[in-house]
Amino acid sequence: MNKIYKNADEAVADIKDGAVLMLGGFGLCGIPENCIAALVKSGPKNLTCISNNAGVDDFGIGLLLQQKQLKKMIASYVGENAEFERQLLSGELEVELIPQGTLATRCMASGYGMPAIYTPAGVGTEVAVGKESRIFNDKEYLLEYAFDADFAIVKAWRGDADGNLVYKDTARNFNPLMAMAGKITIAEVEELVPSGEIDPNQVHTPGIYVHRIFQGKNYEKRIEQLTLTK
Amino acid sequence: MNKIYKNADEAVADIKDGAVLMLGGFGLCGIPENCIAALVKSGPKNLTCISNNAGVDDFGIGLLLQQKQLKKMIASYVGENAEFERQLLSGELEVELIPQGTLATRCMASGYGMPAIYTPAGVGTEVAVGKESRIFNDKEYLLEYAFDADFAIVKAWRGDADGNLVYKDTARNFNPLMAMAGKITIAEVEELVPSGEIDPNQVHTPGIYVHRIFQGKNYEKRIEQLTLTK
Amino acid sequence: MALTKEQIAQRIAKELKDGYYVNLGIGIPTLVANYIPEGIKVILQSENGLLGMGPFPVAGKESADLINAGKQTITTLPGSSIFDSAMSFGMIRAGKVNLTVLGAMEVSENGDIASWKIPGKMVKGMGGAMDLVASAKNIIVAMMHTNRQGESKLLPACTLPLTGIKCIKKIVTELAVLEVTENGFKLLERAPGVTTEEIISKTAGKLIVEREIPEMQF
Amino acid sequence: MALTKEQIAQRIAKELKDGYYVNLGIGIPTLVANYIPEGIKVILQSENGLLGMGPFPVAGKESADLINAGKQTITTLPGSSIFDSAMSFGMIRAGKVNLTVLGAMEVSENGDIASWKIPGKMVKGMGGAMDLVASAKNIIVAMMHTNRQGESKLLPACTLPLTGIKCIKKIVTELAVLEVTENGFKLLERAPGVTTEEIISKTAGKLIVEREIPEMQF
Repeated sequence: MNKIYKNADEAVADIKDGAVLMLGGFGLCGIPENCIAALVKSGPKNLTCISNNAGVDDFGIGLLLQQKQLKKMIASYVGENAEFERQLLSGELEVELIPQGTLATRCMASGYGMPAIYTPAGVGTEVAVGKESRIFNDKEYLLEYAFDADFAIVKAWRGDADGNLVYKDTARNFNPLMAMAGKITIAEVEELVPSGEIDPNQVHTPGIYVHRIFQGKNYEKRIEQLTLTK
Repeated sequence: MNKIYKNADEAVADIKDGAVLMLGGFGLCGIPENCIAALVKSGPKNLTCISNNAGVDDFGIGLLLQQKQLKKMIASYVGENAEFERQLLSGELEVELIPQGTLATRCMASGYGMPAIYTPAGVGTEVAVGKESRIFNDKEYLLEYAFDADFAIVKAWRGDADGNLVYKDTARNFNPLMAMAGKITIAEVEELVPSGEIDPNQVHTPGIYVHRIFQGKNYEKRIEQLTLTK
Repeated sequence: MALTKEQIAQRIAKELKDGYYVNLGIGIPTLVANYIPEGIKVILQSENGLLGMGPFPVAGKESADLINAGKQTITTLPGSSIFDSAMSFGMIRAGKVNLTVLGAMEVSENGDIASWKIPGKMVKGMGGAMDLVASAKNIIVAMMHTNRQGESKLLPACTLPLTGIKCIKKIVTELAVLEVTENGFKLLERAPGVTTEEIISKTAGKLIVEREIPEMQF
Repeated sequence: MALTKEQIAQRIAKELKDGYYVNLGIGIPTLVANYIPEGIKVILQSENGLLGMGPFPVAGKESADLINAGKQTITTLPGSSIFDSAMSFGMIRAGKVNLTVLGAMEVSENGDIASWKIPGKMVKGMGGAMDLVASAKNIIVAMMHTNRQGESKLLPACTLPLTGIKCIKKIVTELAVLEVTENGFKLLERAPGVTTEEIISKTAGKLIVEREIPEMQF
């Protein structure tokens, strides 16, 4: 059994045109920088991308947008990206906006083998249009389906040879959920350690969910809104 | 804000006849020993108890069975308890046996505000009788409802004044799930530490789910099947 | 005189109670954290996966791995916990968060809210707002009473795409504190020096003025 | 000669492949861990919340906090991970566990299994078995070919309450290895020295014997 890949190029090499990808992160926090760079290089087109945000113009998923590699974006918030807005308004890019909790839970449902979940988010709004709804205990819920992604690409702080992952602070966000949800899950980590160095009690993503792991390099870890106490 | 209680007696004092309780643990591993002892002392009757197992004759939930405090037991496996079997066969005790994964997920659903979940466990068996089923992607699933418990009583290894909990090894099991699911959640811990001593990244149950916490004492931590490598 | 944004936040902070878990949205709601009353403990939830959000870091202590839902650098506090986005919205959906404060473009007299989209003009997405308003038991909207064109944002019915329905309980604007009741907006308090007449004139939805309206106290 | 329980486990272990995540039930299945082929890595899942289950501890190293689903004291290994029961059954339900080995009271020729209840006699509960059989892609049953009364446990249809339907793919008994096909049990291998005739006589369900049946190799 070997899950360790040399680098991002090797890990994403078989991602082809038309693939459905999940990309971890919230804003620019906890995004798989190395894999995104490798995808820009390898250049698959017509990708469907499931991610909470769409990066900024010159970083994160914004880099894939610049190269026009995306056919469709499924996200909850895309407000920091002018190129995104341009492609959306021009019709080049198909966009599905869904509530953030729904996005997260549809990933989890996939990793937990649950075909669908019920959530009240979006009831009475345009998000509910065309969706099945149901009343439980006098409250209305929408039926939302588990995602079906070819590849989940996540970023963790530490990982081991068995594929166990540990995240740091709020860079956790969607990463563990997407890690569970990919047919093939690729994890890039800041530090790849031998199995046995991570306390089993502190593993956030058990290795069973991770198929490929590599040590990333040159992390930029850009801060979107530097806000300081004076 | 004070979540810290003096001891088990104080923490369970308002549990009255007819209450629906969740009790964490798997077998005798990770069970809330102090709270069970306090419930035997305070003596509420006609309890409904949701727990994976029913303890053994003289320990765990078995102690509540001895005192005939239970009206109904909801569990997945009850094979180590003669008094349980006697009360069941005599009709003194109502029993609902449900698949272990269904039990776990119905707790989680409650803590995640999901009114119901779909699982294939039990399809085609007597577990499915009277339940709604549905086909997703050519596979049949049962609709199973979130639990509704008055009190969830769990045992953790460490806890802090904010109610954050950390479990040890497989004593984790159902505890974090039930901790999320109680209208009131009571946590007993082997070590109660000041807030700030637990790394936020290593919290298993965030304090928002925990209403009462106390440092337990005299843990017996009985081993059910001591099995050694010779 | 109309309240400043800081004063709106200050007034909302008076609604906080000891032990409350609170989610503060982007904008004015974020400022509420600066006015938590003395002697009570309030725990801030950030829906990107943090309970116990602390203040912004001092220079040099910022971390790209520690941000709030507005993508601002923040800090943790003793007793903080970190979790994934599914658990974060799980606790929101389960009603464990006691109070949600968020901004809005429009609120209707039956408690509907619109806050995420202006068709043809602005498409940012709903983020976590739809989840929050669908599940929170207690939601306060912090917003200006009118938009830039001077039109009332308290309407008989929202004109913009909705974020959630029948969910808003209270509204604090630069002019007034209002409760959403079965019969419409009920005026509870006036900003110091603002007349009931001005509030009436700037409220397009049904407004209930039952008695002499007191001025806000800070 | 009929296989011992250890030999049944040994034969099943030949089905293991490098990198497999495997859930082993109580009884004979547990013994499979002793026969993992050299040179491959197999990771054992225990449904009470552990991946990477190690051997039983040596005396003095046992911990009440570290047990397997059979409540036996066990150990972790480098690369182990611990999780709660919802995630444990989540990974089972999502089909991430490559192979499940469990015992049975009865298996029917269409792959139904009964293993958790004898009405009026025994009520232990299904534990995690219903979840496992409903979701695992690859399930091997390890059991005796007949019960204590000498009656076949491979039946046209199960007589006891079911654990799951149309889910069993393979059966290893003390006499034979059988595959469950659309047309019934297909005999694949005989235990050394056991005749095809004996297997036929002890199999109540439809048995397909397509060719000369080879003896098992260990």
